[in-house]
Amino acid sequence: MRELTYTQAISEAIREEMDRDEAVFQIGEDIGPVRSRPSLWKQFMKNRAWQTPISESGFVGMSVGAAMTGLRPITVIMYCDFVGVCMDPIVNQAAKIHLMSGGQIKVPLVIRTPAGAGTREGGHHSGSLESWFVHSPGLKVVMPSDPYDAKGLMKSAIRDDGPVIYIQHRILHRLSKGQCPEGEWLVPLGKADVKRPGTDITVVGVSAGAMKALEAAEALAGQVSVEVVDPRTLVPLDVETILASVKKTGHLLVVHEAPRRGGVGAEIVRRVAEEGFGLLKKPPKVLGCVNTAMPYSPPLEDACLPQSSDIVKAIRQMLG
Amino acid sequence: MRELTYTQAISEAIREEMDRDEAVFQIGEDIGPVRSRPSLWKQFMKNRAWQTPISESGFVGMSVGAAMTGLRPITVIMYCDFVGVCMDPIVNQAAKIHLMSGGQIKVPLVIRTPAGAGTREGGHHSGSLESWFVHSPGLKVVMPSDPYDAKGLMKSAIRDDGPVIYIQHRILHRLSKGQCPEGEWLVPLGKADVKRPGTDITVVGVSAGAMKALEAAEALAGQVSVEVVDPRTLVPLDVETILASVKKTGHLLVVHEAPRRGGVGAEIVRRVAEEGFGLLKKPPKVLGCVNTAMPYSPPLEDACLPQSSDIVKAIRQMLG
Amino acid sequence: MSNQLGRRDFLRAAAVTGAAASLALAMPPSPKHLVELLRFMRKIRHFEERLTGLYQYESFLDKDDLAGDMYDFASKGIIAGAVHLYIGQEAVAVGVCAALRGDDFVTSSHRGHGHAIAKGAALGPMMAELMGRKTGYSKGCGGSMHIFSKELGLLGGNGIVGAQIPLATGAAFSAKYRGSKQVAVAFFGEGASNQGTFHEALHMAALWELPVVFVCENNLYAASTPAVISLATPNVAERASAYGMPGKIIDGQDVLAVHAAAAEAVQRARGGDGPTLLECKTYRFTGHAGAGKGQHNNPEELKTWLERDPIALFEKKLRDDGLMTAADQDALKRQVLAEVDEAVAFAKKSDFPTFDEMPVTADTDLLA
Amino acid sequence: MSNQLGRRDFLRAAAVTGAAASLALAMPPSPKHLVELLRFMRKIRHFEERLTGLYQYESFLDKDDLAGDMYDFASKGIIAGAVHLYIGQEAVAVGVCAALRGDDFVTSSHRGHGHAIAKGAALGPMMAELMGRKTGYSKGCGGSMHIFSKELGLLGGNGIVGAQIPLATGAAFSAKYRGSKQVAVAFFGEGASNQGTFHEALHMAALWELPVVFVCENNLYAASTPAVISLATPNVAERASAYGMPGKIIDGQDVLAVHAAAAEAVQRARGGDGPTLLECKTYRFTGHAGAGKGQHNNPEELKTWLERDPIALFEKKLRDDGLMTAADQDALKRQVLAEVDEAVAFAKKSDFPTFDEMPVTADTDLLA
Ligand SMILES: Cc1ncc(C[n+]2csc(CCOP(=O)(O)OP(=O)(O)O)c2C)c(N)n1
Ligand SMILES: Cc1ncc(C[n+]2csc(CCOP(=O)(O)OP(=O)(O)O)c2C)c(N)n1
Ligand SMILES: [Mg+2]
Ligand SMILES: [Mg+2]
Repeated sequence: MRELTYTQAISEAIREEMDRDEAVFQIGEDIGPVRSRPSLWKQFMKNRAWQTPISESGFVGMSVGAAMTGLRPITVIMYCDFVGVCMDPIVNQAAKIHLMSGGQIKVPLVIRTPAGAGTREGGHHSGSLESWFVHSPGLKVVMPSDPYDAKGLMKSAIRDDGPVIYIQHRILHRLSKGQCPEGEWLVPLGKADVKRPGTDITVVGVSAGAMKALEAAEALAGQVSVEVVDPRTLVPLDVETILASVKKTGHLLVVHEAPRRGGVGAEIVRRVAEEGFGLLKKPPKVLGCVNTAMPYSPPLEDACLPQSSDIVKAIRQMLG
Repeated sequence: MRELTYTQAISEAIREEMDRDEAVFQIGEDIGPVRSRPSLWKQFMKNRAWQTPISESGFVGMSVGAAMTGLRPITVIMYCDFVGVCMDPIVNQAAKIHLMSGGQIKVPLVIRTPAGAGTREGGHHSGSLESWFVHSPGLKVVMPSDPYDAKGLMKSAIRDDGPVIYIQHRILHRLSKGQCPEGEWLVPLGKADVKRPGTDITVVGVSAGAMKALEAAEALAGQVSVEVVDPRTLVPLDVETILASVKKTGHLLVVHEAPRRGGVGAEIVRRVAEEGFGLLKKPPKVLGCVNTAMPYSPPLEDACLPQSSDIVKAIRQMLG
Repeated sequence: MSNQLGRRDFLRAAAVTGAAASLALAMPPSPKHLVELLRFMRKIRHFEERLTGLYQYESFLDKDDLAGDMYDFASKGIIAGAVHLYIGQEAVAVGVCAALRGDDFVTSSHRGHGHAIAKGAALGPMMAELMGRKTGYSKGCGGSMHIFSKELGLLGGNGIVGAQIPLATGAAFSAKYRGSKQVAVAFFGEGASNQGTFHEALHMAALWELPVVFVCENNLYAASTPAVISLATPNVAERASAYGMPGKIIDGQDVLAVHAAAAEAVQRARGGDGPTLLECKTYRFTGHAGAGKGQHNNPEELKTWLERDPIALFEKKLRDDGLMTAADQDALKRQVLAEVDEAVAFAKKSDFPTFDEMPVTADTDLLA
Repeated sequence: MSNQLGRRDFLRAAAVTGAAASLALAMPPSPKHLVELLRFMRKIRHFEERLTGLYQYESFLDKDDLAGDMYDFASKGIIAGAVHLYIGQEAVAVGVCAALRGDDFVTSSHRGHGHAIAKGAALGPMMAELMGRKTGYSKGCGGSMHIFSKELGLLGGNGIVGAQIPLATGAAFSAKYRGSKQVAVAFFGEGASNQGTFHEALHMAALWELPVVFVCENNLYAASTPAVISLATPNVAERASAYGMPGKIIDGQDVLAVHAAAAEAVQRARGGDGPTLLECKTYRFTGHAGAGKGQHNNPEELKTWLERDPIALFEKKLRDDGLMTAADQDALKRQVLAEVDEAVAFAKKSDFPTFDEMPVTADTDLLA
């Protein structure tokens, strides 16, 4: 075992998969190290890192075309908020071509995008837009919360034959470290992980939400036994693991950074209500960002985002 | 009273509001009647209909700039599916500028877009993307299901000082007719309408879902007493009316054409579960499109969309 | 690396019989090839004429409508949906595709029947797709705007104006990455040249010298919008210079002119010298959508363009050059009409797909 | 109609004291105005230098990182977030804004402090915004990238590269619609010229002859990406011809050259003759983000550009022309530094906004 940071884990996955399959390459803005034009193509063939102009809808569309014709691009959208300029190639092209072509054409594409708030970057650099993708059939959606999952899920995403949206959290880049084995491992798409077992309440934490839920669970240790479930992938969603946990605890809290309204918390509540009716002893609750654009000012940003102290408070209220 | 079609009702609202306020104009593709260039600007000043090149992100962004500086654009996206090319000016600009400017700048913009399936136009012309907008704080979202609401809500949308997404349904364009008063009326944003009172089950029908729910209610008349609630606006959502209905019936079915996964049905279920826990006697249910791109073939399209017969079946199952 | 990748089976077409693509290597085309060009133009023409008959048109246009459907079509016929005809523009698809190899790639627009047929699509599965049958190219899941054929290198029509331009650019990127010497072509209208994707894709193609040919079919209208009020400058070709790319204006009614320009651009692409923008001046002879039954934009103007029917012009040339007689041409037309009959019969007797046959993978929670 | 609308109060600035905009009508500028140009350049320079000191930089760059943050900045200081400095480019903002009226509109980018100050923004509320205080231009809700001032016609910086180009075009549309004779300016980098929004907005501006000036600041880098690998042709100005619009290349280090070109373009716009694209060749003297503390793209190249510091060049000219002495210039610098001190003091003693003061309307279900 050794310690890896979240980004080291993702880097390692990408490097290993590039070694394994020459169809895998990265494309996006500022991903270096291509620095000078004359030797550009040659460098690219060596480096497999293709630094683009600022043209997201162009290079995402190109990635789809490349994926349709035998390559396996890892396409980087520098901040999740920027997908507003390139939703079309993601949801109308990548996601739909398999069905629209009658199953002939696969689009093995990973779109990798850092999301999340907490860095005081304001309204255009703090978004978490997973629920747009969850609502776009044909896409898989991955949101790891620690280095082990980050690596294993990235490898599965790259090997998947369909388009996968891989959302990494910008705070976890810096804060998340963990013990990891040497060598390679895969984490399957569609399998949740119980990050901490407990008996009193189920907290489903998405991405940094899982980290914050673990902090809250720790803060409540000895008083409340909190089970923290990390879905890891939102499509496919491992609803069985969530239902099993709720069956045990009778209480459900979902935590994510995206706005509550129309977020994946609502979708998880729907699944539990439809498929696990009667398991809940009290109303479920979703903690998400307040329904607003993200303000810049640090106290406002902190107030808008769910913090681990908010989770503690919510748990106390729900059980109290 | 007189009969209006759904599109006549919308047209009337636009015409009246244009007469009322010279800052109101329409902009979009193929909205005529500007036909020849030399007299273009003059015609425009007369016509207030600005026919654009196929440049959605450009003209939506321009509409935002115009709305920030004193105009009240009604901007047309020809099919809801095409918003993939212009989400940025909608969700990052129009929706966020009020907050990001510290409340200084308002964006009184209506984005009007026909949505919906049922016309065998395949994967790129059948979408209903309201839940993307519901999840984008700063926007209001309107989806009328009949001519009376269509007119009254359009007028309220135009007079609103913030950005409003007005989603009209392409099947209702042709099928929906209704008795309407002469003259002008407003329907407030944020007020649901009980389209048919009942006591056994609450069916929340969104847009054409309301029409189909009424058909189903009629088919079940005498056997099951179905209450059909049309939220009319999804943001703000009139959750009180929904809760009051569920309190009476104890059963909740939500019907919309967007895919079930991550749709507004999930959001409505969340609100009811959080705020009306204990009111439901049985599991709630969401009927939406199957989680797939829309196939072209008529039997497949019919099978993927919720039909009024599916509503009847679901109601029987839920109560049975 | 590139060689190894190149040898993998990435949409490399098997021997595509009957494909216009098989004409590729003849430059200038041989007499036999010239007749094939004509045959392909007729295939497109008569295939689409038949669609008109199968489309049961209903108009919903309300002259005072400020708010409804911008397009005036609907059908309860055996062929439904938005069916955009290519009639009048045949010389472009055929001239360009005749310059391609079987394994080259094509992306297309909402108006894609002509490109598919010119790239070698058989009329039976085309017709079946339009009738929503499981024998269609896309198993009935695509429809008129989404005809794909992996083996023909047909990467689909597209319902999103301009989206096909980056897709073709990406296919060209892939060809270059793999060292496969394939070329990609994007077909699109002058309306699409106003989309951001046009700018972004052409620019990156030029920057990275990708093997792609951009074929703009300027038919003077984008739905109801005349080019004269939607293009700031009359020629789309001139936009190429913004990217340091060659741009050429071509008579899109002259199949040989199109073919010659395309052959040069394809050679340039295949040779590693980068992309070209071709603007083919052409005209659609029918309304925008509704399988030819909707209103035409400008019936007066149409009359003068009908005099430049690409099929009539080319037939005259073949007769003038003594390569075909009127009787030969009549026979060819009958052959094609019979092929269309067969295609209709094939499609009509094909089954509709069932819900369970939809090509979706189990792990995507279809019903969740 | 247009007159009536024009008379309404649509962001018409009140008399904007101290705004560079007040220089507008002097062409060629009077000696007094020239000194004001220098003052505005210094205001930008010293305001931003102070930001560097207030930003507590931490680097997270990992040389082997294939997967993390592309940008290397973070701060736990009194100023946080992504702070992009304008130092080195001051001549562009000041030269352009000096050609504007107080009620003209400006949209800006992520690198927007210079544009705001040049359009007349006071340093106190600027600094307060960057410290997230409620006395900031955007009440602390915007931050570095989102400084708005309705009365100055400042329609915001933008965190989305290229998004500001259609916004300015729309403001110009509005001015034309209302007959108000206002002009709009969009400031953006050469990197932004690769976005689809550039293409779409410039094209529509040309098509509709809108009163807008597009100011591309080509500082040779877009974050870590050199223009030499991201522009297919070296000059962004050449793209203007694709839209039939004039495009000009200007020495962006020479405030008078910028001002002259801008004055001409603004006059053209205001006169109803349509848009212009100006490409100002310039250079940023600091790293991309991190308030000047991040790594510079190319320290070697930077050295040669520092010799063309726009402030030093202009000061020398003013001395050479006998309009100012070194002592005058030193005094001016001190005045500006004192103004910056005041701004910092003002901001520091201002309160943070509270959650309840956030400018949201009750009907949007903030907490639902
Ligand atoms: C992004 C997008 N915007 C608008 C449309 C609606 N639309 C379909 S075809 C068309 C006109 C296209 O014109 P052009 O590109 O010239 O092609 P043509 O129809 O003339 O072949 C429009 C506006 C669309 N399908 N996609
Ligand atoms: C749509 C979008 N893509 C990417 C980014 C990330 N980003 C911020 S600034 C920048 C570089 C911009 O370069 P340029 O336009 O030349 O402006 P400069 O920074 O040189 O002033 C990038 C890529 C963004 N903010 N928005
Ligand atoms: Mg056209
Ligand atoms: Mg730059």
